[in-house]
Amino acid sequence: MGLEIMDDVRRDYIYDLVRGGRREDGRAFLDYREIKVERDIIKRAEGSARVKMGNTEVLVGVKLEPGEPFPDSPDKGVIITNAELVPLASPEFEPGPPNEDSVQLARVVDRGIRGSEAIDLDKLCIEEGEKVWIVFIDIHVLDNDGNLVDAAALGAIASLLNVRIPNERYGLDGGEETMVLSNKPVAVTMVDIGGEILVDPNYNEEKAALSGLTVISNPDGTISALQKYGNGSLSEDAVTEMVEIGIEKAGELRRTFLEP
Amino acid sequence: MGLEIMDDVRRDYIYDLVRGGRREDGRAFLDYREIKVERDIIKRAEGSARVKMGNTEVLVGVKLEPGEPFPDSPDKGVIITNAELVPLASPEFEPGPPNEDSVQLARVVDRGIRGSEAIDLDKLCIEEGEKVWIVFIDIHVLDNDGNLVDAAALGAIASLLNVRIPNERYGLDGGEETMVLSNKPVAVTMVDIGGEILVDPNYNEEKAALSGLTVISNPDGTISALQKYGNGSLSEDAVTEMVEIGIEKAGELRRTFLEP
Amino acid sequence: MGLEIMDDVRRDYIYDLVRGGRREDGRAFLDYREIKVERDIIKRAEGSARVKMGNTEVLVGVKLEPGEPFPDSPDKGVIITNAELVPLASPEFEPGPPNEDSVQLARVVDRGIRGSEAIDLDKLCIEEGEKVWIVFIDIHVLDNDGNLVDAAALGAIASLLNVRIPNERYGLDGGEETMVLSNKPVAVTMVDIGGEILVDPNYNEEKAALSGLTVISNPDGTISALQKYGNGSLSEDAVTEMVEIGIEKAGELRRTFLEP
Amino acid sequence: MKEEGLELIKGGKRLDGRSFDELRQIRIEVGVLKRADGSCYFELGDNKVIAAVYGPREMHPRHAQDAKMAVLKYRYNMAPFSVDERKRPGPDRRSVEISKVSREALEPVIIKEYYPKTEIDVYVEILQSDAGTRTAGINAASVALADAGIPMKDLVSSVAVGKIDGEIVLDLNAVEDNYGEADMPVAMIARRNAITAIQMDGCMTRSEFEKGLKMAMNACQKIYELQRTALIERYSEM
Amino acid sequence: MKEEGLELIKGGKRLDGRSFDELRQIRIEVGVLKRADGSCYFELGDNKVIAAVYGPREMHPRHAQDAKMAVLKYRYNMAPFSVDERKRPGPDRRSVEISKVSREALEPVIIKEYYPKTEIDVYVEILQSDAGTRTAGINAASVALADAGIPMKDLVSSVAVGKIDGEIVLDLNAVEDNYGEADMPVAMIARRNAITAIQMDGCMTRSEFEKGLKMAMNACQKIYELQRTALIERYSEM
Amino acid sequence: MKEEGLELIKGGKRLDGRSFDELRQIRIEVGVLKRADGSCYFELGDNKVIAAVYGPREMHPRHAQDAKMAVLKYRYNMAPFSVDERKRPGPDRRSVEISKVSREALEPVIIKEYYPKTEIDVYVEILQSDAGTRTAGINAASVALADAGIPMKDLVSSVAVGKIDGEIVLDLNAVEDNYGEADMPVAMIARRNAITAIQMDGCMTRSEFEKGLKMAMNACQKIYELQRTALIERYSEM
Repeated sequence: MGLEIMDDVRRDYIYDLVRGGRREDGRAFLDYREIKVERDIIKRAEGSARVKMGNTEVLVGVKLEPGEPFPDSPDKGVIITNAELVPLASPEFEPGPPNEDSVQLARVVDRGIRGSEAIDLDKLCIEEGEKVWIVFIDIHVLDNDGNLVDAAALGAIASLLNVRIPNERYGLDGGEETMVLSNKPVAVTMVDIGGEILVDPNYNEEKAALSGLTVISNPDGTISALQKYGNGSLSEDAVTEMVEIGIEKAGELRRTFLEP
Repeated sequence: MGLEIMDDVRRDYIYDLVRGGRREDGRAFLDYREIKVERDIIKRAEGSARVKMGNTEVLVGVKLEPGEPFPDSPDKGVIITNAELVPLASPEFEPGPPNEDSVQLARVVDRGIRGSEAIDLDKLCIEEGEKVWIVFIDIHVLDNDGNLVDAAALGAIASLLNVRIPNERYGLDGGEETMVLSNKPVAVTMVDIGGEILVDPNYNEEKAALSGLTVISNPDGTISALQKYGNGSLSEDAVTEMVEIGIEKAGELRRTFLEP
Repeated sequence: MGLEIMDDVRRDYIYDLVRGGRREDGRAFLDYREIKVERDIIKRAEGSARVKMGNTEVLVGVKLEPGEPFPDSPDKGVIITNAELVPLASPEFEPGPPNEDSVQLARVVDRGIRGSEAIDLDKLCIEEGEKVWIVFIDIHVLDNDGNLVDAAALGAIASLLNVRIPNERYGLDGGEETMVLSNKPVAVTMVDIGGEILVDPNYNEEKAALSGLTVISNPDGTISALQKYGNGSLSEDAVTEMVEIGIEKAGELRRTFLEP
Repeated sequence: MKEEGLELIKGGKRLDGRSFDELRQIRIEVGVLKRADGSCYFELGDNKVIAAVYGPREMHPRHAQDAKMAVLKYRYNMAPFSVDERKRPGPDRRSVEISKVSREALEPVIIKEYYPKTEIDVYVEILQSDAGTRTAGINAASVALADAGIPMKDLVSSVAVGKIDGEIVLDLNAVEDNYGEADMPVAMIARRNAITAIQMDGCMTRSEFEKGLKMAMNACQKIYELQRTALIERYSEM
Repeated sequence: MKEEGLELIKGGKRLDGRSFDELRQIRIEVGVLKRADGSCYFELGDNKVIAAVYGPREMHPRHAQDAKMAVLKYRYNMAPFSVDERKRPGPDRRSVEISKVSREALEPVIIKEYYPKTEIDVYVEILQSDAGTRTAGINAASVALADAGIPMKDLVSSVAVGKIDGEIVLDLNAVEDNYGEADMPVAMIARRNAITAIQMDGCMTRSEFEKGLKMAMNACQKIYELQRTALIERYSEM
Repeated sequence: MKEEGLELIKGGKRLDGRSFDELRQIRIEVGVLKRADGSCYFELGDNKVIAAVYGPREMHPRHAQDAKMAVLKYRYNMAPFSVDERKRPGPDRRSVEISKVSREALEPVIIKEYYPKTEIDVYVEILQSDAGTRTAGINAASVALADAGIPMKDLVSSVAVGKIDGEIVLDLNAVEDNYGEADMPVAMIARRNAITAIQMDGCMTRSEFEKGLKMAMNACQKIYELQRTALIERYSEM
């Protein structure tokens, strides 16, 4: 009960601030928190990245293993995206099998990559119908101060930028090979607080907002995934405005963190 | 507590009625509720049937997929019967893995089909020791007003009457083929209420009865499965009488619903 | 609450006894309870033994089945040791998947066997890279009056003494063959109670002790596994003394129960 | 999605003869189940879906109760025989996500404050699937909630739009979904154009997205009318 | 079941030399476990089974308690090494069903009203299996319940009958079960011919069924005497 | 372990150039996570480990509470990408055992009586693994507990010793662990030589064991100093 009252107090505080044109951490409505991306920090992984977005911290590792293709696409590699909300990262996360939050996080990141055809699955066939590369994208959340999806999606693409194909480990021909990345989808998440659109919500803003939207878009301005969150509704105008902002902010993030 | 008292009241009411020669819904002791069987209602299934038995409603779908035979019967197909008591069908059903009720329902239906050799497993071999047809019989309960087993068993046989073998979908020779059904086992369930035998118990009768028996029998009058239920006991006379009634009522159901 | 007080009373009683140089069942500190080992009591198993250690009773069965080798050891058999603390054996055991106690029990027994190279895995290859013998060592606890690990480890080695390789059952050449046992590791568990070392703790002593140590050693005096238990600590002297006692007591057990 | 090689549009019509902004056949039956507090059978082309509602009823476990309002639960489940390759029973990642998105699609219309400490359970069973099951499920659930007498501000209506052969079209069927370029399910409170769910995957430009959203909004108006009519018929019968 | 090709009856005798209505060797030991409140080791030919009983004891979770009586639980479990092909640990569908049927076989004799809000746990471990384990388990459990001092109206006795080479015979062993035509486990309160469990699968005519039922009833009388004797011996020792 | 064929010691040095009793590089950072009550990042050579501590906080479920003291929980978890072959998410038997042993390694220093009915949760994530992860985890956890302000009598320090090419050496890396003859992780309260965890597997004589134990004890003194220094630096910053 005490906790619920705290929730209400926090929510009122966030709304009051926004009504006054401000955010808890002093940012402008359309600003991201400070972002740091470090790549190739996990030796054992074929690709990896640690993304800090303010106090939110996510580690993404990419592993490749030979495995069976799906029966209906015998000459294509397979992407498996998985997110673990390990209890280290938040007092609210509990040990156990994936719940709806971790499933949604993984699936939204996954859809962004699939929708944009960032990974060329045709190039991941080892032996048609028998053996293809399985690309495991594992999202490991270390500190949750909100907006896990943008951090995870950015970490996933950063991890994929320079993935070594482990031919040697599995006794396969091919030598030193790098997986080609064909596209660079970037996720931008916004919430609606009292009619205002806030980019990159922190934990308290996320909790306070009734609705949010993630927009994943590509360098050519196309959208490859959308996902609305929350128990509230959004007007048509809000959604189209969020899509516009999302595409623009994605371009900024891409230029800063994903270009050579 | 309140609920338990309701259980007692309902039980007393059912017993009082039976003592007076009556049933809650006006039927004679040996009568079934109104039965409707609709076949081939699910396009995606190789066979299907919806059975309504009064307010009880069960949907059965049959799917065939190629798979591995059991090591000790390398040239035989495999039957897998599964029942889902989805929470849509009753306030008492809970989401989750199969519990003892759904397992028992599936296994009794399964035994009736196996015991009667209704499916000729020898004809379901694709390549000895490598590949055989797996016949999945899935029982999906939609509305539980008692006697799920008779509805499910009837639905299973009705679904199996005209099963297409999906050779084409799996790139196998054989063209348009229909699975042969060699027998037509029918389940008849009875309960003992105060020494009286009632056929096709509805939900309240099922709850009130201390013991019941399912008799699955074939056109030639042989029995292929029996299963007693409940926390009470049955006399030898009650069991033999139930077997007699079961065989007779099975004949009636078979003639009405399973013959051309 | 009542139960917790009983725990305290029992603990004080055990400590008082030990302070007076005595144990609950009258044994000397370094004595085992009466031990009985019966071998080959389960027909269906390739090897089996029932070990009684006072009121503790453990049944171990060994089964061999052909299966796939691990990718990194394509010409070696596989050992899988499993322990089930079935609820029949103690009011404290609950049905369900392995918990930390059963996992630890199985893994300590397993390490003793592996560390001592008791089973020659090279001889368990059937077809390199394709098929090897999987040796299942199943520990089934029947009555828990403490020190399950010594009983289980003794039962495991006794079961392995004369294991038939079931070539015929799996249609393999080789006829009547016996698995060679290359070593005879024996586990000895001790607890520290008020600075005294007690061998073979019974249930109450196990509960009362803050720390314990299992020492698994071989005929040549080498140690193949150690495992400390409990919420307390042990001094260097206590550990080295326990190792010394463990090696000596293992010799006694080995001579009595594992030699022809 | 996004497979090439099959022509999905010929002569300005889709393979099943529909025009770009045409819904599949819809059939709605209210109150089809006896044990449930409310229920609805919903057909959308070859999709066959049943929704049942139980509650408000006491919530277990107690520590999950909300002292101020009812808790809405939603379980989307596919029957094993509803798809070409048998679906293994039990929840998978897809159904877990759909359940969450569908629940959030309905949350805005449910007046949960009337029944603190209770739960309202929505169960949706997909009996036959042909793309669009989540939208059919939301439509069915919305009607079933009304049938159960759950206090609601309005109905929720749902439909998908997508992109096939470069065109934005309404309500993709399975072939269109498999060989098309994008799919975007939308749910909304049709009478006030409030979007309660939106998902998309594939590839759309901003203008395609805006065109698709409008198309979905128009279709939701039609679906809303059908839902409303079905409910009125049901209650005028009684 | 129902495999052809092996002759199971020769010269009027079964392969193990038994006549048609002959039980396998039975051995009963009462109170074999120290931690359990009651226990029984039961051998039926090559079946080796132990039953343990715990309770009446406080039931968890509380909401599952019955305010008017004790709740009986029964867990049938096969040791991994009890069968030719190693059984994976943990419950499977077969053991879940056997546990239910066995519990219902015992329910009629337990006086549960004496211990409201408690549970009585029966655990049956199959250490070695040779067909008939569920009947051996029920016999063992019945004795273990008595050994635990659980108030009972009577003992329950159990045996299977079956059909091999066209003949109705008592107490099938594994070969007979594998190659026979039908199997019918029965449990009863032998002293008053009250049937508490019956299952059958295979193929029997009505008259074969009736003959089999009588054969099972006679055998249960014998088993009852052995159970009773074992209990009396146990308590006269003490 | 115990594979032959690779020479692990050349010219009195190990393959990575270390002498027999030399630790790998250690790096400790305190308070690296914002949401946790205490945290520590610990590098041991190529092992990268983070520990977080939450609590003391109310324990659920209530019936698991201890009325007299806090309950310590410990969860060791490997990230899927921390090893060469991807580790499937979720606990396996190895991590269940390591969690138990690690918890017991820390129990002796925690003053649990101050916080009855609560739980203290220690979560250890292995981000990159190179043999020795459980010892790195215990070291990290010990510092994170202190950072969380959990009342402790002392710190716990941990290291493994092992046997390679017949020599007793300190702190095995992955190659040494894979091709060596024995591995013995030890945890202790370094300031009073109290051993709180010890495990061993492989093959050691008694004198090798004693030599190894002394080597581990010396190394734990060094690790203790590093842990202490890291904590002091952290708190002098503040």
